Amino acid sequence: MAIFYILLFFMVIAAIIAVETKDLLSSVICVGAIGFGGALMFLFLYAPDIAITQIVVEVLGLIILIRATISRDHTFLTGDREFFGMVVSVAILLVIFLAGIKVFETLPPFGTPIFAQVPDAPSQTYIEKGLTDTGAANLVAGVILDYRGYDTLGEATVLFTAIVGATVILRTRSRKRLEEPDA
Amino acid sequence: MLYALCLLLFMIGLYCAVVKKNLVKIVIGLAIMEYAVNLFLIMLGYRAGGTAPIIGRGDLQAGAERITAHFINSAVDPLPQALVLTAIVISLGSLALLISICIRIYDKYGTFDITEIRRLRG
Amino acid sequence: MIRVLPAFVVVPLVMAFILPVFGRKGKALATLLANLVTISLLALAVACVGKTGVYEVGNWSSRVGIVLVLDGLTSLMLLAINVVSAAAMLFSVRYMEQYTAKPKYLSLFLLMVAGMNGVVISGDIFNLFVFLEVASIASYALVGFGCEHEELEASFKYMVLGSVASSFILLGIALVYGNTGALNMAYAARAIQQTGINAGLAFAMSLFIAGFGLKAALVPFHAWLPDAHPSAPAPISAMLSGVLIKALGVYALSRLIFNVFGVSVPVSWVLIALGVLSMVVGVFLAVGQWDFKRLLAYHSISQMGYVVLGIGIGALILAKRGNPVWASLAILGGLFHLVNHAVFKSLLFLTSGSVEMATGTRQLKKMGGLVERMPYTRAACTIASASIAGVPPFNGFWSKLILVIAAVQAGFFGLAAVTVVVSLVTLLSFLKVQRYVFLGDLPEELRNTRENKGSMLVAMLFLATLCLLMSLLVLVPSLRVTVLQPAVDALVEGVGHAMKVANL
Amino acid sequence: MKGMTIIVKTISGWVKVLIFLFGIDVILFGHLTPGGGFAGGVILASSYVLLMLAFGREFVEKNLPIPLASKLDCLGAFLFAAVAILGLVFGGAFFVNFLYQKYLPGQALHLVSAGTIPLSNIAIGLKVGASLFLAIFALSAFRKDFQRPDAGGDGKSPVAGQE
Repeated sequence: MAIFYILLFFMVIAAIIAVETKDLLSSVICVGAIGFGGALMFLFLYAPDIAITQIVVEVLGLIILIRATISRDHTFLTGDREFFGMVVSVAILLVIFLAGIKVFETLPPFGTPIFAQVPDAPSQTYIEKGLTDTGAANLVAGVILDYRGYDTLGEATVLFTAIVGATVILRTRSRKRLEEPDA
Repeated sequence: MLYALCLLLFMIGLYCAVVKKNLVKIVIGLAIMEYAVNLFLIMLGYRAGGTAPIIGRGDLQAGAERITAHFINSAVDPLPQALVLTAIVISLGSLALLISICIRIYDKYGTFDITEIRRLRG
Repeated sequence: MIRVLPAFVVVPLVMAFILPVFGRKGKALATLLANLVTISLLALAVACVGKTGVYEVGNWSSRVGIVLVLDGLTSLMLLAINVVSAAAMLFSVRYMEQYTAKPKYLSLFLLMVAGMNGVVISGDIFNLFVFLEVASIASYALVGFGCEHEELEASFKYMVLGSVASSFILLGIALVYGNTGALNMAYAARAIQQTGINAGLAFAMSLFIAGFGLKAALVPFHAWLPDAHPSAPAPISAMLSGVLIKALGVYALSRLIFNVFGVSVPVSWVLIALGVLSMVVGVFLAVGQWDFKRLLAYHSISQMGYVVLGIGIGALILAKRGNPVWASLAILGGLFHLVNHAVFKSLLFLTSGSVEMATGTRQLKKMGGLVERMPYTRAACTIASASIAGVPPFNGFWSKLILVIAAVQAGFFGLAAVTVVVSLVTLLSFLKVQRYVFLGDLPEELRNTRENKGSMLVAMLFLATLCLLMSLLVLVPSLRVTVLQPAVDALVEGVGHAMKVANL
Repeated sequence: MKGMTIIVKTISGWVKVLIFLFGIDVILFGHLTPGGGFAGGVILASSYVLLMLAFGREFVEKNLPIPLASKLDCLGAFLFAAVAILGLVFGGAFFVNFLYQKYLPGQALHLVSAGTIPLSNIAIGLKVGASLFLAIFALSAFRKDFQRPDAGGDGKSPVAGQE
């Protein structure tokens, strides 16, 4: 249990540094720290699938982020937006945060998942019948590719869309002259 | 309490996305928000003293292809893990698109500072 | 009929996966294929009217798998989405010749259509989120399609706010799952009925209102819309203003409020407040605009206010256990205005694209006297302007009339007055458009403008005809009963509807 | 840029193969052990990213031409959709795991089991690998245009005076 607190504190501190540091490159590196801290956390939360995916996605995401920051001439930043706006937004965020803390009391306490308490939760079926229903020993693979395969189609589509979008945004010439049909 | 720390992480990300004026900082804020939500979803499925939702040889009863009661009573929730897998890939895709827009903006305007990127009124 | 339900998603998806392979040579073929897809989807959507049913993906029961649901509201939304997408795609055939990378444009367009269709037919909260992301990400890329300064800036702003909204929605979904253990809407609705709305679900509800409100650009969350919608190419502006903000914002929000969480008095007041704010603020920001497309974008905010107001009044009457007849009248007004707005606002954006393509400018002050040069565009624009301003024979009049009657019946005389006043200001604003674009003196440099012929004209005339014919949807009882009334009933039946559909 | 020193090049040439094989392993055993199409696909893409860092872009483009990667991207997405549609043809509903339920049950915990799940994993791995490779390549390609920013760009604000 203590390990979760340590890791989460580590992630929160890394996040604060990432937000507040003036140097963009160190900020990006702190994001990497959050991501790898998250991957460790996933591992301790018995989610090895997510841990692997998080690590490899983090590596690639960091490369993409560093790609954006490196070789840009002024990576050092100058201050925040207007002071007044900042105070207002911090106050709003604080209110949401305080409201949110109350909310977590309605969830089952940490360590006792909801599906064990609801009579007909789908997760119970996945665990009991997953192997016979789908044949996959990795229940997560069974869920994402069989029970909820339609979600995964959407997810693959999101990636496809994003990459087509990125190549569209990065093309060098976007407009051309319209060749007039009858002139 | 762990949930609250997770929400704190979410709020730090939101703060960064709303208040900061550097494009890359805004992207970083969005990324932090997504980490926080993913972590929260996985924590919802955690079972104290549980096992990963992957069936090994030891979880099958000898002879028959039946899963042991121990596994059924200790496996963590596989559904949030499936959701988070989806969410991670979605956030990677949007990160790639966002960064390409950022790079293109830098190319056009020569700056990452959002206060200098004001062609549009309002 | 229910067997073809996945086709709404799969056909455009598969075509979108194939299209980027076509290079410069296959451009004509790619355009033809994309048009075939949108037109066949339109035919399919028409065929789905009046049908209901549940499709279990992968033959898994609704408890463990994902279900697709076809009910009245879904078929109405499918109709709106596919009408507008067919027209916009037809318009793109010639309009998008100005840009490079047309096959990729077509692919992104189809992905956006697939995403919206997926949102509308989904019966699972997380699945709704996934397809919402498909549609949103395609729209972010399409807003920046021109790659000029303004377009990239608008795209970035839109994408940041959209991603914040997505994070809110995902957090809300996580809270719903943590409280109910279910992702299927019917099961979640049943669990919420049993436990009642606790603090966690109320927080999730507010996250959903903020998230979907951002996607729908309701007033406190509207900052991105006036930048993003004008910056996109005209057919995409038509899609974004016409259907995207409705399918991703208003539809999803009302589905969750009415069918999953159940209506309550505070939420209804929030909806009414958002609606009135959007109506008033949007229209007054629009009055001062001199950029044609930006003016239209502000009017989108204002008109979305009408839709949300109608739905909010209905929710309030239902929550207070008032007369359900008036509730369904208010919701009818809201939903009818939703489809009307889809048609006339996309028509307006298409005409603005036509004008921009012919004259090369969007500034109202630089135009004038185009009535003799572009008579068809002018006719289409006038019909759409009359519709949006609520001039009697056109469709916009009837939906606004229903909304006013519903507001009066519910006792909101002030709201009814505001509705009428906003409508008058809208009329003024569009008189300005007519005056500066089509009437007045023709500037010297626009002497050689020519009407856009071919597919662009067909698309505009198609939508203009619909503007005239759609009044029949409320005036002819049999049409109203088959098209609009099932959609209204789906919302009025509330939480029970989700369970009825899923046979719980 | 011509890449890094000979030591780095030689080593990363080998390591790239190992990473690539690891990616294939993660994809193929995704239904039995942690991992799967997404993680494996990202690993495949990162093997090419390593190559790109060590040898430079031109070498990678020779190794895996961009049009081919683009086609692989579309092909992977199409294959995944095709597996789903085959479920409709053979199993009666979209996304039915028809291989497992009807034709090829296989034995639990063996490589050939779980029907269409390994097939979907392979399609997704192909798709994710190709598309992320494309993304990184497109992002790094843009660096060249940066040496000469747009008209009047030179780091100052080109915004002033417009409007």
